[in-house]
Amino acid sequence: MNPVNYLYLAALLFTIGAAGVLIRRNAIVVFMCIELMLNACNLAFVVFARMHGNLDGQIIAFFTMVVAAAEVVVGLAIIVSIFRTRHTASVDDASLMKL
Amino acid sequence: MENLIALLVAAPLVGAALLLCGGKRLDRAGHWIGTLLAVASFAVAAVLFADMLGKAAGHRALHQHLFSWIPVGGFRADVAFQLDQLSMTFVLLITGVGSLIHIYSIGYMEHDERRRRFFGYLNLFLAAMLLLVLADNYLLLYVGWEGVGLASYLLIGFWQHKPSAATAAKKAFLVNRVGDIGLSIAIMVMFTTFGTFAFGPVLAATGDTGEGRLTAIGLMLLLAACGKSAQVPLQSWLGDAMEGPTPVSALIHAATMVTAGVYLITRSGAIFNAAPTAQLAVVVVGAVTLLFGAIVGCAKDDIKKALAGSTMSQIGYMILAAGLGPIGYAFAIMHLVTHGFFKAGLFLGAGSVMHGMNDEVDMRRYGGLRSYMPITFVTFGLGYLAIIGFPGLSGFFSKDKIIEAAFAKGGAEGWILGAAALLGAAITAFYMTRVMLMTFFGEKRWNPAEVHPHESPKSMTIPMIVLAVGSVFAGGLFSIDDAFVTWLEPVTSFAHGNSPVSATAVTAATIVVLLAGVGVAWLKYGRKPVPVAAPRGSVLTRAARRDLLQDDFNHIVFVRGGEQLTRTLVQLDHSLVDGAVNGTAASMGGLSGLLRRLQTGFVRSYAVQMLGGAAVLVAATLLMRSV
Amino acid sequence: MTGLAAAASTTSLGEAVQFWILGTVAVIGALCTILMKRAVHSALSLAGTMIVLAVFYLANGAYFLGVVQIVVYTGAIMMLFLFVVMLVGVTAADSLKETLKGQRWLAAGLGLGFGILLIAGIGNASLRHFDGLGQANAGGNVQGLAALIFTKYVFAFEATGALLITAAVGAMVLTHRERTERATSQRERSQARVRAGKQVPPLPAPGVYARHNAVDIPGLLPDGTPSELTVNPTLRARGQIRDVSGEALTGVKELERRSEDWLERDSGPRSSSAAPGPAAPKEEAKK
Amino acid sequence: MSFPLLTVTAAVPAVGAIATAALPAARRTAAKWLALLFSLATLALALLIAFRFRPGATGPYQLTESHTWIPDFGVRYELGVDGIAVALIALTALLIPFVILAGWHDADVLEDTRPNRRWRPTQGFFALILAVEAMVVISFEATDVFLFYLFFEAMLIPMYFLIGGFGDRAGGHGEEEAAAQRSRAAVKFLLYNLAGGLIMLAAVIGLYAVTADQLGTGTFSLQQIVEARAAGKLDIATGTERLLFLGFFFAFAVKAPLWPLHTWLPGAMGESTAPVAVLITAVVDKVGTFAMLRFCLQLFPQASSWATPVILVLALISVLYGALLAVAQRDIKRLIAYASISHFGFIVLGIFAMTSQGQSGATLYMVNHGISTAALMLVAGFLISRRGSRLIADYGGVQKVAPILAGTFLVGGLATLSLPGLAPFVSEFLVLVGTFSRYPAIGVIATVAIVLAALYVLVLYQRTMTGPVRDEVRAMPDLRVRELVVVAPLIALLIFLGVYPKPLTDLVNPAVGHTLSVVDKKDPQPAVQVDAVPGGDRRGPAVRDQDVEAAK
Repeated sequence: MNPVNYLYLAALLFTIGAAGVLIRRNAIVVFMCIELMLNACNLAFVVFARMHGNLDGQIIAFFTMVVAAAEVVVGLAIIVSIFRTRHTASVDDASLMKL
Repeated sequence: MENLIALLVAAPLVGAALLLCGGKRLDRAGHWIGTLLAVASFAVAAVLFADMLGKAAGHRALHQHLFSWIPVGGFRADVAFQLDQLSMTFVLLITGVGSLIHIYSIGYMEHDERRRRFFGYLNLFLAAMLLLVLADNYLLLYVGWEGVGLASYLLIGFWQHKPSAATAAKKAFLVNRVGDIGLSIAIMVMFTTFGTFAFGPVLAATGDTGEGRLTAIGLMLLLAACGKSAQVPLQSWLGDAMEGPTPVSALIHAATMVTAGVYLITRSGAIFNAAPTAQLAVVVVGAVTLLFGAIVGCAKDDIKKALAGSTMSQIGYMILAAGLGPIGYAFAIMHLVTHGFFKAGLFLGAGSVMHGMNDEVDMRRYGGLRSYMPITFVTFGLGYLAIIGFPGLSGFFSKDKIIEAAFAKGGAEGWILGAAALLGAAITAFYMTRVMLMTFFGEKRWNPAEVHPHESPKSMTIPMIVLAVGSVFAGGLFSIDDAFVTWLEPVTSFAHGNSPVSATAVTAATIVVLLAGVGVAWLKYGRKPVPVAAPRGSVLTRAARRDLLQDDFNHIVFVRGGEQLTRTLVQLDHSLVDGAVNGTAASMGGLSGLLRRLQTGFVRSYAVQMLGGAAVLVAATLLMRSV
Repeated sequence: MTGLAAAASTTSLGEAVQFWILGTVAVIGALCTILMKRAVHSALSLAGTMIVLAVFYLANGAYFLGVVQIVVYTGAIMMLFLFVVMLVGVTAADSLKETLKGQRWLAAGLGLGFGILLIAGIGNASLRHFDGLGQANAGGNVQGLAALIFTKYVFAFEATGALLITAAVGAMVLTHRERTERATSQRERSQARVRAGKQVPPLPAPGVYARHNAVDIPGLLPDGTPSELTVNPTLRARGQIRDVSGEALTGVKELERRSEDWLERDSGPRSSSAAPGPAAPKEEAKK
Repeated sequence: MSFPLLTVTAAVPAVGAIATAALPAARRTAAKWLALLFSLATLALALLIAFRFRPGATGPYQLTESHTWIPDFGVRYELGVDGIAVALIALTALLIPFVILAGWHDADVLEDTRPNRRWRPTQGFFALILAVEAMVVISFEATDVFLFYLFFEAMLIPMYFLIGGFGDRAGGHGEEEAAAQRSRAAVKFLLYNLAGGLIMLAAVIGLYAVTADQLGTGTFSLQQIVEARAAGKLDIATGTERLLFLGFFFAFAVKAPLWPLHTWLPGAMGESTAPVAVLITAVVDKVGTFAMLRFCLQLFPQASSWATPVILVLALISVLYGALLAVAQRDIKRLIAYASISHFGFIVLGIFAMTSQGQSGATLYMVNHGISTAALMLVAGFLISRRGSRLIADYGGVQKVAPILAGTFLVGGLATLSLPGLAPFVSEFLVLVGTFSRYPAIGVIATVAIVLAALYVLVLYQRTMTGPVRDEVRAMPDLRVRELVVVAPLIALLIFLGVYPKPLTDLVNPAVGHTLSVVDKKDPQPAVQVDAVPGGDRRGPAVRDQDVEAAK
């Protein structure tokens, strides 16, 4: 088979993740979906690295992971503090943007 | 010598400033200050007059240039005075009669707590009127012209708590403003035509100018004159102006201000001479007005209104004469002066009568007053004889000359105008006799319990006597070998009209119609008693009581129409002009209201929008690459 | 080793088989992530997907990343998720009932369209030829990465370091609650209670007539309705209140009826008022 | 370089604004006096400018200052004044002290409101007034289009707060309703002017683009552009020039305001307090007409003369329209507002008549209208504050109880109807003559307005002041000393400038001449050449001489 299928897979995962972000209301799950999307991208990068025969793609994937880690830490912290104050983890309840 | 000219204007101006800004502390001395300054101005006038008489006829004109007023490009207006024989005549009349009326007012206004302000206004009027006749260019004349308008506005509305007075004042000012349009447009045309509007150059340059422009100027000046001198069709304000205190009516609305139109036309003689069309318009206006005023005068029962009507018609005579050109100017001015005397006298007499009758003005409630106020009766009587043109009194000389000149216009016009003038004389005789009879003769129609007729104080009678003397002898003096005409000739240029009918014939005719008028009046009011309640009267009478319906016409056409117009305009402004703006605003609001729906505040709906945007971008890139 | 990801535009059969099997697993895992009702299950299935991805990394010659994926991602980050889920409430399931109008359809439609677009993009991109990481990984994958990171990407690397520090501090700041005011003593609290006037005595204990006694069972009011007051607020917040079993209520009603007969009273209102009892906790859990 | 007089003149009120705003809430009276002090200082500086200014000197602008500001866009900090600017700066600096004095109690804290440390309306009111003054002054001085635009727009901010924040307590329907109407008026004012400003901004950028395209380096400097155009280096394509002209003119027409863009004025003037209304109509709006004269005409001569007919008709419409609507108003302030619309029509008429009389007249008109409207509006404000109502129908017979108030009101009114002897007459007649000499028909029609003016003024006076005394006004006090101090100087000035406007005309004429030369227009010559035309001031003595020798 042609390694390009990996890319199709990545696209598929990415789309699923995106749909999850849109559908789920639990902030944590939404977060997981974002992670899923990031991973999909990483897969794509790795495959591109293999395609071009240099490691830059892997480097990018690596950085993505690092940043993702940081982002998860902060994001989860935010979720926790929100939960503390509002006793809910639903993103719909944090709808103060409109007022 | 010429430096004195400014003094003429300055004296009353200072008086006005003092009295109007002086405040209450001047209340007790105010009227004396005012009178003093008026008399002072008269004294200066007398000095200048004596000096002028000392000079040769050709070189009597004095000129004083004070300062350059509005210098812009080719537009140069100066504050400069010019005192020639014409101005001199007016100055003497104004300051003389003015001083007398100041004195008269001291008594007349004695019980008015705002007497100080009254004298302030009187002084203001004197200053403005003198400015008017002394100005050496039309723009400065315009200033005086409006100034007298303002003074008359203030004085007509002096008793402001009376709504009628306030309305009358407003009306007078507005109608005058209509006339002012004429004056200002005339000045504009002059500026564009000659590049200047000073008397000297303009009148000198009329020769080499297209007649069209001159006609335009002439007609516009005539419009101005109509406004100021209450000529048809702008005469309607004069009757109401009688709301003002009687001295005001005597000074402003009989002797001086209303004759400013005559001055204007005479002053601009050169223009009119070169524009026959305009001249024709002038005579027509004059003739119509003299009849109009006379007819109105016949119907009024209010003594002042009757006199106002007569003023109108007498000024009609003057305008007519002025419209006749060089053959008439001198006589116009002459009649103006004599009229100044006797009409002022008549008004003061009327004032004296009202003073004695608790300010009753309805002649039907007078009667048999001659024994109660003899001096008033005599002076009023002399004035009466003068105005109807009783042979030997001033009115006779001046009016007779005008009728002559009217015939001398020649051709059909001459006959028509002459006839009109004669008819006018007859009617004048009629209504003045009516006034005389209803006031001083016949039985008492007033209730002795309420009113106690009495002679007025010295301060009022003396001016009346002086004026009576004037109205007896002035005409005669002027006519001694045409002294007056020769005096004015250098300014107004005099030409002997060749009348189709001989002077004696005209005089005879005048006397005949005069007697006829008096006779009719005696039959109607002298022989049988006058009813206190006014009879219904003929259609003409009823129309004349309403100023020949001219007021109603104005009301319907201008007042109603104007209100309608403004109301609709307000509607349009709100709905159309402003509506467009508000409509735009509203539509914007609606649009944003729609867009607002997108902002649900839910993160996930924003996320959907983001994904949509991303999808669009991807699609776009793909399309780009495929293209 | 280098056989994997050799310079070829086709892969070995083994890799193909592996791809098809594990790929399916990954997709299923992803779907489970977004479809599972409870957060824990989503987390677990996501972890599965990530492990599969790790394998794919290895298969694509990214040995280092594969390991990191397992260690860091699956090992650390997902565990972090699980902790938070635990913190927020394991059993706190959010109903999949959509509240936003048309959101689900929009999401599905857009997701589908987006996916199709992506796939189409990949499809008509010329990605036929693969160089493979043969010589790139010649000196060893980790060494290669290190060379790049510490030379070409050193600044980015430093920046990410700073980012990580900041993130750690930020997380602490966000989650750490500063005790601004002195802890109120018991005396003060009692005084405050008295001052407030409502609920002066201590809160009622949970448990119903000692039938079965547990902290998550609300005590019953005399009329048989369970009182929320009796359950620990935290449990209430998580909705982990076990509802009073039906027969207990019926028993209580029985008791009351008998006592009322004995006292000759009618029990119309009470029985009706007892009805909402079981429903109450559920609603509380919704919030 | 020499002492930056212009900058300082603009800076003093700005500093004053900051200082006044900084005062603590308790020091209300101090704030008032401080503001008054600064405004007087500005007045002194303005007079200094007027004295330092040499009307005859060569070059259009004097006391110039020029520094590079944003070199990348060729924006320079360029100041300079010509006669017109000097006159208007003097007017502004003159009016502000009176505005402050007249508004002495307008921003006082209501008795019933609870004390609040942060809430400082008084300081805000006077600070905003000074801020407006500073911006107006600098936009009169700016000879750099961008600089001008900046302050032309910035002016809106303080004005917005002045209109929306401070109303006279004469709403009629209670304070709530009044406040609502106020803010509506303020928003309308803001949006209207912003719209104009944005269109102008587009035109400004367009101008920059054109200059950058043709001169190599883009510039906003008015003088550079004019000179380049004169030298033939810059010649804007007809279409472009017209578009740019319209962009500028629209903004100025909104500000002026010209029919049909006038509808914001009555609201703004009606709802705001009298001093603020004076600020709007007598000071801020003048920037619009001034800018027409300085920027529209000088930057786009051809386009100006292309648009002249339309603009003249619009001006004529607003002359008559404003007067007619004024006649129909029931609210004193709105009446004055519509009267102002009519007067602004005259100003625009004079500017675009393109004759020296017209433009000098227009400039004089700006000054005189400022003074006369200030007099009338402030007295009206005193009247309204006494009775607590803006409706004409609520008054009557005031003249009997408060004669001085009535007298000053009448004088203000007479000035508004431009009675000869008072300042506005000079300017109005000049405008009329200037218009007539090139466009007779328009001149004649415009003359009708003098009757309408008399109508609305006299009707107003009659309804409010004369007639039987109404009970509501029976206890009305006459003008207080502070109010007299405000009104008397204005009236004195009206009379002085009416009798002896020469200083003003001497100041203005050269500037107008320069403008006309830029626009390349000449006064139409009279049909008949009269030998004695060269002026009274020379003819007078001549005649006198000949008389003297005649007398010998």
